[in-house]
Amino acid sequence: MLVVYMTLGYPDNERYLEFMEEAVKNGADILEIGIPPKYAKYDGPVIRKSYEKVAGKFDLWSFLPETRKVIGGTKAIALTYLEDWVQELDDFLCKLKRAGLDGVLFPDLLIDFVDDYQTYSTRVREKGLNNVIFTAPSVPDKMILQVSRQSDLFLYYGVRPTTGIPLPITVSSLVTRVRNLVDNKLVVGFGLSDENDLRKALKAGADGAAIGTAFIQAIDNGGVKQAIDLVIKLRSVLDEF
Amino acid sequence: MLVVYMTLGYPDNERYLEFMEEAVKNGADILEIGIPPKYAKYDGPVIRKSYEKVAGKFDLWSFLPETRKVIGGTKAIALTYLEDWVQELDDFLCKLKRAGLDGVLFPDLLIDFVDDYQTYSTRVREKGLNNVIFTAPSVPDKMILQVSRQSDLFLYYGVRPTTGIPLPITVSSLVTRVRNLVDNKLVVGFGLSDENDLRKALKAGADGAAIGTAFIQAIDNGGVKQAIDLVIKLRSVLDEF
Amino acid sequence: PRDPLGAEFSRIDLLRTILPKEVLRQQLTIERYIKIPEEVRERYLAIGRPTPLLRARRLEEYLGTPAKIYFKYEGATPTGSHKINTALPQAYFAREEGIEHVVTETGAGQWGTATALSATMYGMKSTVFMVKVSYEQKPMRKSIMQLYGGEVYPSPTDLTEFGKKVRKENPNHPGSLGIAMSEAIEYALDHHLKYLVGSVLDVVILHQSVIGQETIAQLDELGEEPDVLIGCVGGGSNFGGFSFPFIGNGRGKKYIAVASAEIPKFSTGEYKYDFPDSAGLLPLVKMITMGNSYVPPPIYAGGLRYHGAAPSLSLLMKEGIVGWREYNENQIFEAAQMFMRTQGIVPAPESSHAIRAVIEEALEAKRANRKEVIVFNLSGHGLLDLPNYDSMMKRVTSNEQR
Amino acid sequence: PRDPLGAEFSRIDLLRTILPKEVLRQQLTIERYIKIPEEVRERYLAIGRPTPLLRARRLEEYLGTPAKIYFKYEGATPTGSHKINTALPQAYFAREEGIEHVVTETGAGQWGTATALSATMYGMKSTVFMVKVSYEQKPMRKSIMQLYGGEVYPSPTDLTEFGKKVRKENPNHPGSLGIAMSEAIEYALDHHLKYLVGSVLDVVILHQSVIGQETIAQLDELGEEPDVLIGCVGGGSNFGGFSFPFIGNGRGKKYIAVASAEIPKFSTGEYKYDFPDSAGLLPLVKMITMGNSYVPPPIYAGGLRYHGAAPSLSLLMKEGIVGWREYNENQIFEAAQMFMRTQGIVPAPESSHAIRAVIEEALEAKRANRKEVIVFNLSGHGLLDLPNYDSMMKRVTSNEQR
Repeated sequence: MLVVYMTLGYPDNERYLEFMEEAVKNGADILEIGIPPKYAKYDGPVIRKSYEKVAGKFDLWSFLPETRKVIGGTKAIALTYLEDWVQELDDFLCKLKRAGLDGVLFPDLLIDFVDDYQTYSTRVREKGLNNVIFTAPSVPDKMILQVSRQSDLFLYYGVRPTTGIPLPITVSSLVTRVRNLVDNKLVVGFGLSDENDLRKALKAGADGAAIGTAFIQAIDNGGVKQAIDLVIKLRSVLDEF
Repeated sequence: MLVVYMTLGYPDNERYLEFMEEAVKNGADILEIGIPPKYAKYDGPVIRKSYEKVAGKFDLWSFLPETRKVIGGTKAIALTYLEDWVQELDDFLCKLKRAGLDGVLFPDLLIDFVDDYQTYSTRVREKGLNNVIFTAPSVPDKMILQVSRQSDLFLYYGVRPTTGIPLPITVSSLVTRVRNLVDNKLVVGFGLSDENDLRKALKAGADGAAIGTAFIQAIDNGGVKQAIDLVIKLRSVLDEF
Repeated sequence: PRDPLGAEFSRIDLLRTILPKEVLRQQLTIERYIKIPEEVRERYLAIGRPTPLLRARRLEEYLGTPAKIYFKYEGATPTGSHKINTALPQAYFAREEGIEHVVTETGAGQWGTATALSATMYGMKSTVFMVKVSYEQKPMRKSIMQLYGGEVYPSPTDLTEFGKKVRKENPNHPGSLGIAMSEAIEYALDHHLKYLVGSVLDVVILHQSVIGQETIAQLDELGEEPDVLIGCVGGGSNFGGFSFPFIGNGRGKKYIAVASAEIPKFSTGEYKYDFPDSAGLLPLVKMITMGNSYVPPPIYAGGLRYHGAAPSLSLLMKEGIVGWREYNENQIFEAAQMFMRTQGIVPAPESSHAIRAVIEEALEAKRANRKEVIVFNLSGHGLLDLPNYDSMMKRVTSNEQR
Repeated sequence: PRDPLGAEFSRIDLLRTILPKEVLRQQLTIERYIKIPEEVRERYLAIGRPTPLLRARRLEEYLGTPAKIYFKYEGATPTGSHKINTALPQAYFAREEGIEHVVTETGAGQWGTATALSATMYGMKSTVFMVKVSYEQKPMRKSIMQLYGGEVYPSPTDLTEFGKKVRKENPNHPGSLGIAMSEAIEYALDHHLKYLVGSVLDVVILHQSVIGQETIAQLDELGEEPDVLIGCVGGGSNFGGFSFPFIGNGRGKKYIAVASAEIPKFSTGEYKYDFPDSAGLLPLVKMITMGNSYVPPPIYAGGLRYHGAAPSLSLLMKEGIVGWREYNENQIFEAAQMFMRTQGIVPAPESSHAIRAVIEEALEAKRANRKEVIVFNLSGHGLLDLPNYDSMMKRVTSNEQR
């Protein structure tokens, strides 16, 4: 399962849409759309910079539906911080649904709203959206097991504490642990673009990977073409398994 | 075996002779006559003071024979430091013999002349004198055994490092050790006037005791009479065994 | 960990540059147990590990308590505290990476001493930025680092841009742990050296868990089941290293973390994201904290002059698993003296905080006539803190005379 | 022992007045073994006896020697040296006699520290006359004694006639061990207190023999048979306590006593009757000595600034059973630094003399390719001697720069 992340409207509205369209054509299973937050706590410098670059370049609720037009029936989920929307959550979720998204992933749900995560999950589902839950190595076994039952589409497992920085970790043991705990489709993310790491994760039982920073860097370096080449390459790695 | 010590000519010539005579009558087995040395290294303050008091009050070689006149056939040995006579030893020994003494005890023989003790012992015996050897707890077992074979009359065992000072020691174990080593008559001395200590020494196998400081103190306190009372008392303790 | 809002550079990325790779990997691990490399085990043996678990029988008698009191004596290591337990593996991992020179900062000097010795033991150079006022007031600490082969500089220095800036503003600046840390990190970056970290991080507590593991084995050998576990808290590494193996294995009933009443982080601190360092060079972590700009008063227990508590410990306290106490200097001096006179060991002022809590627990057990087993971590000896005790003694005596 | 010629009072009799009776009895005993009283064994356990026997594997590696090097680490006791081994029984025997207050003198402070702690442990007061120049230069030593509850006075004082006399002649007299000892003895006599004795006497070596007894048991447990036994010599109590049990039981082939080249008693001293103390208050004993009026130069290894060697040790040296070495400060600093950097422990400057001999033996074994077992007594740590090492370091460095 290849989950392709892109910051909404990056590097500009046109190329963003071009990338999304091509990504689907070249093997993306699910799209993850980054909505710029006020404070991207759990993102690395590359994604943070991408947020800064697009800030103010579009109206969220009029631009977001454009994505659906180019990706056809492919599942698309929004990635954004609950912190920004918690005061007006129902309204936000309704708007997302109307904008054509299939689900939402709050990376801060289990970290900063742990005591109420069930309430929020329920509200997401009540609005007819898929509730994709983000977990991490620091989440205790018992809690991973509990939240896995409330995660739709797949369980997102961020193996590093931040995106896009290749901090040294032992991918296989990190993945094995969760694989043995849950029945969900397991998608591993956070610094997973390295082919070695990716293979190790898949070998350890992951069902897919979520890649983001690497696409932004590819677009920066060689435009949409280079980013799509990466989609193709990652697809082929995934297909080995 | 009661060995009675007195410093030659103490407290004066007359009373010295009176004490010696009475001591024999009241149970002294052997008399030990202290010849004032230059440096009474291994004597306590009481005996040292007695030496100082008599110094210069008589001519050694003319006064010494007086003792024999009052003690009859009782054995008498001289106690003096080899250090003082080592340069003219043969002459000294001949004079001792002529003065009517039966033997000599050098308290410094094994301490300060240890490498040559056999030579000196032989020379004492060659002059027809009894060679009484002084040993102490600090002398190694092997050496005590060796010297015991060269000691006449008895083996003198000084249980404390100096005379007349009741330093705390375990008399019984000190005596037992030597008793198990040697066949000689064993006379224990150095601070043995305490009745308890004396009984312990005898119980542990000593054949007798050499007493000195206590007689000097008795003379100082109550004259010859008091000293002789002490002889009588010690004799009775010894007779218990 | 998080990068702060609007960060000019990623603190998390910085870790990757300055920490030995294996240290960072262990920081991020989820393994329940990590094997101590053979080369580190050997050094642990060489410095006298396992440290002794001793019974404070004379203290028990003095207090007349039915409780048994045991203490793990980390002061038995050559550098006199638990700090060596993490300095050794960090130095080893740096060396394995081909590093020839490590750098760190030190306040009171315990950590710098452990770093200097560990570096030497693995054939590396070490540079230690020592808070200037300590450098001047604790010349023995400086000496021992130098004897171990460490280069010691009184911070702020002219060796870093940050130090130069501080000195320009105030040529007589006494320095601070935050400044020294900033200098050490800058120096490590500039010279492509690795930085060794003394507390707070999970990896440090992981290394320190050798204390608790050994204690469990030693108690098992004695056939004792602990009831109360007590330790003092600066950053939390000695407390965590000692108590977490007990907590994780369900051993013990009560865990007490002791801080200084002069730096009342448990009673007044907030549980929030904050910088572990004063300069804000490291990633934000969620912990009980007085705020990273908090200026601690000058107490003798220099190791407890820290604004926060390790995130893992903070969470356990927040969840009510670990309880706490805070004592002031008079209280800990009293406890230290009682311990010295009964057990002979001069405890570090930091460790005396734990001792005070032990005494109160033991007296409580006496009142309740409870035969409990109290175990505490005596994290270091106070032989190099004697001038401090001397000052305390004078103060206490003059208070008594008033 | 002897009283001197023309003595105004009997030194031997004085012992009876100032020493606890059982101490004097043990001094005069001929028993091969004397049981340690249960109450003393308990305290030995409380202070961490048995002290560890450690292998100096890193030093072996550094030297590339085929020899195995073990050391008995007496620095592991709370007062940091072997001195506590005799202070405890002496204090116990005093207490058993109903004494409530003991007195002694101290030079560098090790002995006074051990006395203060031991007195406290048996519920007695202690008064320590500390050589004034040490009192001023080693404030930490003074502090630790006070923390243990000892009264410490800089000698010469006005508390004794002897002290007053010295001060009258020279109000700024820096003091000496001889003067401090005289004051302590006078003070004990005047106040009907008991005096504790730190070295030289057989009874002290008897108490210190716990070191050697433990070492033999520990070596046996390791299955090691020692070849060379090494220790440093001040008065001889640590060396004797360590080596005599080996010598007496025919264990080991070579025994090396190490002194300071600055106080060259082995190479230049005479074997004769001499006073153990400078003031001549104690009985004469036969020993290797520089003369009791010898004024030792001010070296850092204060514990080796003694004019003689214990009579029993002197005799063994005279008989050729124990060999000797003498090293100067440069040589011992080198050895100390090598030991610190390989093993981590900061040795006392005194003990560094033994280390130097160990290094030379180990290098000799390397040349001869001899797999011998070298065991030495690390009689104390040097944590409170760091200012001394600092001075040595500066001097050595400045020598190198010339």
